[in-house]
Amino acid sequence: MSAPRIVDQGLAREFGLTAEEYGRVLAIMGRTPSFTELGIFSVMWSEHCSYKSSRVWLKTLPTTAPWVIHGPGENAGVVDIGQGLAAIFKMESHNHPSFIEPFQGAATGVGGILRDVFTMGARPIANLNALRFGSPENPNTRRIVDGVVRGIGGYGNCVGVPTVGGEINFHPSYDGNPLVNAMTVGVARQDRIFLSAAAGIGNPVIYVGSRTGRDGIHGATMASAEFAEDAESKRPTVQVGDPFVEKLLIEACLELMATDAIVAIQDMGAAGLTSSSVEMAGKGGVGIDLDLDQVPQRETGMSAYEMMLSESQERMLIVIRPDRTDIARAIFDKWELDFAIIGHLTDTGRIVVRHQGVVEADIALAPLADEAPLYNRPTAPSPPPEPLGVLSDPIGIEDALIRLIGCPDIASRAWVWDQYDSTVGGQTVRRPGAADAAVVQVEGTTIGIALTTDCTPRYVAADARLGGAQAVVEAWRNLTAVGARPLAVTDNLNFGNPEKPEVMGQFADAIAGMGEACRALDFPVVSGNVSLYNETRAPDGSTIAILPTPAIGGLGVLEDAGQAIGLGLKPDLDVVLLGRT
Amino acid sequence: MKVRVTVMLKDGVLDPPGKAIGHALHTLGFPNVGMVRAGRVIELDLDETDPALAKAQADQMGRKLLANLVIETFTTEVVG
Amino acid sequence: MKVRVTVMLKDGVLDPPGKAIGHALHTLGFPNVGMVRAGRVIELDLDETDPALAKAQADQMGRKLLANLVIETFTTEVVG
Amino acid sequence: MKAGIVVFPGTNRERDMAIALKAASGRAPIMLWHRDTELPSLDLVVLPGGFSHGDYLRSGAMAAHAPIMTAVRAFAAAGGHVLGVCNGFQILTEAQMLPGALLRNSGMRFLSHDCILRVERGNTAFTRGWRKGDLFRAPLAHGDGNYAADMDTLDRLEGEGLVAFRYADADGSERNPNGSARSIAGVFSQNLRVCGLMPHPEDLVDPLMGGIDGRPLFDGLVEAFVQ
Ligand SMILES: Nc1ncnc2c1ncn2[C@@H]1O[C@H](COP(=O)(O)OP(=O)(O)O)[C@@H](O)[C@H]1O
Repeated sequence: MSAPRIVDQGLAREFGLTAEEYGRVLAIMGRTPSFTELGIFSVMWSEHCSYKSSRVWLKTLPTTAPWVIHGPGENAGVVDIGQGLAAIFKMESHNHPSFIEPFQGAATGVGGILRDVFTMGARPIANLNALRFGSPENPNTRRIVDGVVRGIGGYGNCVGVPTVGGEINFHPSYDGNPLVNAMTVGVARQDRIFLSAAAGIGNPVIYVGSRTGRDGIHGATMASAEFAEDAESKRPTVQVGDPFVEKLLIEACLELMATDAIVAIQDMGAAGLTSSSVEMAGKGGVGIDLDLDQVPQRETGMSAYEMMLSESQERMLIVIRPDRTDIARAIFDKWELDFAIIGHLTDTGRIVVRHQGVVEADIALAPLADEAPLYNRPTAPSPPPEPLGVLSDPIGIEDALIRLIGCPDIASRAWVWDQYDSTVGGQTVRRPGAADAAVVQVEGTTIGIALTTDCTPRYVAADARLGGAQAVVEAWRNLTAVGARPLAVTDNLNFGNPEKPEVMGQFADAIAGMGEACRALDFPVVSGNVSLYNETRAPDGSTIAILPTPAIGGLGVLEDAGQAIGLGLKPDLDVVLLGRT
Repeated sequence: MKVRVTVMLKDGVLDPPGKAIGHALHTLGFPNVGMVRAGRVIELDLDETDPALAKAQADQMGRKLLANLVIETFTTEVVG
Repeated sequence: MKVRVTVMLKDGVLDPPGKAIGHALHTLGFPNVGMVRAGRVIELDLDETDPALAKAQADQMGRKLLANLVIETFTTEVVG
Repeated sequence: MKAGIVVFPGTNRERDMAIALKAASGRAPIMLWHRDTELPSLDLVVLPGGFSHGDYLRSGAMAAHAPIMTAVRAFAAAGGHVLGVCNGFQILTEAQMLPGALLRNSGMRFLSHDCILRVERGNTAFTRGWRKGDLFRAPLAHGDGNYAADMDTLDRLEGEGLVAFRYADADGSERNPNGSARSIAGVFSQNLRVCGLMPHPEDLVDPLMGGIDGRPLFDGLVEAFVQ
């Protein structure tokens, strides 16, 4: 940041706020916001953080069941898996970063979803992913596939969490906008689950993990912006992941969680320090004072704006009991991670940010959350797909089979999963390729957790409601196929530009279908993520929306992992076909 | 002709290996080590006798393959 | 003082990254690339004003940690 | 059998190893921390898999300099048994407690799948559960498993019977997944008391996880220390 920019509507527009939204900022502030304050509003009100286009629809999904401990709203969903244990899981997208830098984009996507899960007190026990790439004929696809697969493996393998499943499709609509959805599942004791609502006026706020640099500033708003041709020039926003530090952070946080020190904890994900501090204080109904001079910094001369918006990876924010800071410091010293007290909770209901003796931001938290924009965007039925042609030249069963097996959407994925450590932890009962769902045993018990990711985007394109329902049903079937009782789903709703009524129509219909299926199967949605503005610019300058892709991550439980069923046919057994063909 | 392409991370990009190496050197008894940056070097034999052309080719290879220009920069030199 | 330590595999030690890069360059349309060797470079800021001492320290770091002398060799230079 | 497992920052297979050791010996191993400078009284020290210090620089390079390695070296010098698996093997070579080095896989990719190992020497504490020529399955999961050493070293290893395991096919012929010199998957120290290998027998000790091919390693160790 050189000379401070004048804050006005023009700057607000650059930050992704509409004129109406900026008017609302002015009304809340009662004055012109500072540069840093505008930055805070812009990221908190971005699509990524506020779900402003999707919230009205997400509310229609069923989210409860007797076994659901925490549904959407926390860092991840939590379900009862028996014996006093809970599975904690969520899926999250890193689509736009993975187009800009496939390796780092995918790697940091895995890192982010891992933090969402261990932040709640769970040791991560499995990773999955749902990937969509452009046409195999497109030369760029190979580079992106290679980078994404290396990135997922590079991060998960190093952290030591097995990658046990996933799915991959190819379609030209993803040419300029691949989808990288990563899912993590962890296990915690039900009485040791950590939430993010801050409490206790005066309690210290501590920062742990890596230092803050200038990486990824405005990543959250970028994640919400349709991909323009200048994507290349947005490159400096790339964040580099450090899975080694993440591994240390997992161990250190779990060690601290075994004490009674933590009041609330949240990872610094999109919009980093801003979203974590605003959400923690907001949920707890308290205020928060931050002293940015205390923030561990990797670079010199960082401004308040840069620190508040940085998306440097592998960082956590913790509200701690004041008499436990020494214990916490000792643990983070042991794991050689940065540790700093950067603020405390107040009774003002405001976030106050100080830097070098200047108050850089002072915002009432309630309106920042409550008056966030909420859009019920117009929907229109998406055009029905062109009818499939009648197969004019039957090619014979054998040739058809060969063609099918060779088709990129069906061909073996061994090339991919061979690069993912699927056995680390020593609990993987069904590895990739071995069954319709992966099965991982919970260490020290006989409980098996079955996991799958599913979606068939071309079905959703053909009929969004049925396609949304189908994705849920397929996940349910894959879980039951290994003998598991399906419990709940996480989702990752990847769609195009919601300001286009046909896209919004797909979105609404897909959610309606998912909801119907989830209700019918008693299979609630306990966490998820929405990624909009997934579009590619065609050579002629027009934009093409991706195929609508509501990826479903399903989780089920087996009381006895030893009962898990696999795919392999065994000799001397009968093969029975169920259902009408 | 032999050329050397040296690839380093751009300033400001997090360098996990550099950080870890600096840390290890401190513990090994080199307290006066400050910032450490880790990079890659690629040495290529080129069937080319004109140093200027060799360097030009190396530059092209750097841009096309050897460096990831999103996060890295590179330099080239003719070394023999 | 800034020093640079360049670590290369010893001659005769198989170099999978070098081989892969050479292969990729051929496919990318650089037919005149011969042998390729890949190595690492580590740039260190040293709190030291005497170039000779800085280099001596870098040599020590190379031996102790930065290179694995079973398979690698290294060179050091003061670069600023 | 009293076993200790060394945990470095970034180690991630210590729990797998603990499960395997406990299953064989009935006794939970002691977890040791990389900054410890002394070892308790032990029969066996294990350096498990993972990415110590992120494997930045070179796999195992920084861990080889950890304070505990001085104690591990002394333990081995006094005749103690040390097992290094995957990253543990890399650390043992970096610490020069085992010959050679582990380079990037020849295919330049991380590999994760089951491989078959051929036992090249029985009658050691580590291989007494097998006989020479036995084949067994073990998951491998590594990016830097390409064993390298100069010709003289390789010839010496072969000559002195210090090759522990080779990658093989189901019929016992060599099959090399990662470019390792002479398909070597694991080696012994001169006195046969230090053993390193890349694949993970500890991840195949339970029928539920796909088999018990790795059990003879741990059962054999237990037997060795009973006598
Ligand atoms: N991206 C991926 N990562 C890990 N495993 C994958 C990935 N894609 C597919 N797999 C695995 O490959 C197997 C077959 O994949 P897929 O064809 O999508 O299965 P399904 O028959 O359920 O549609 C499954 O075990 C799946 O988990």
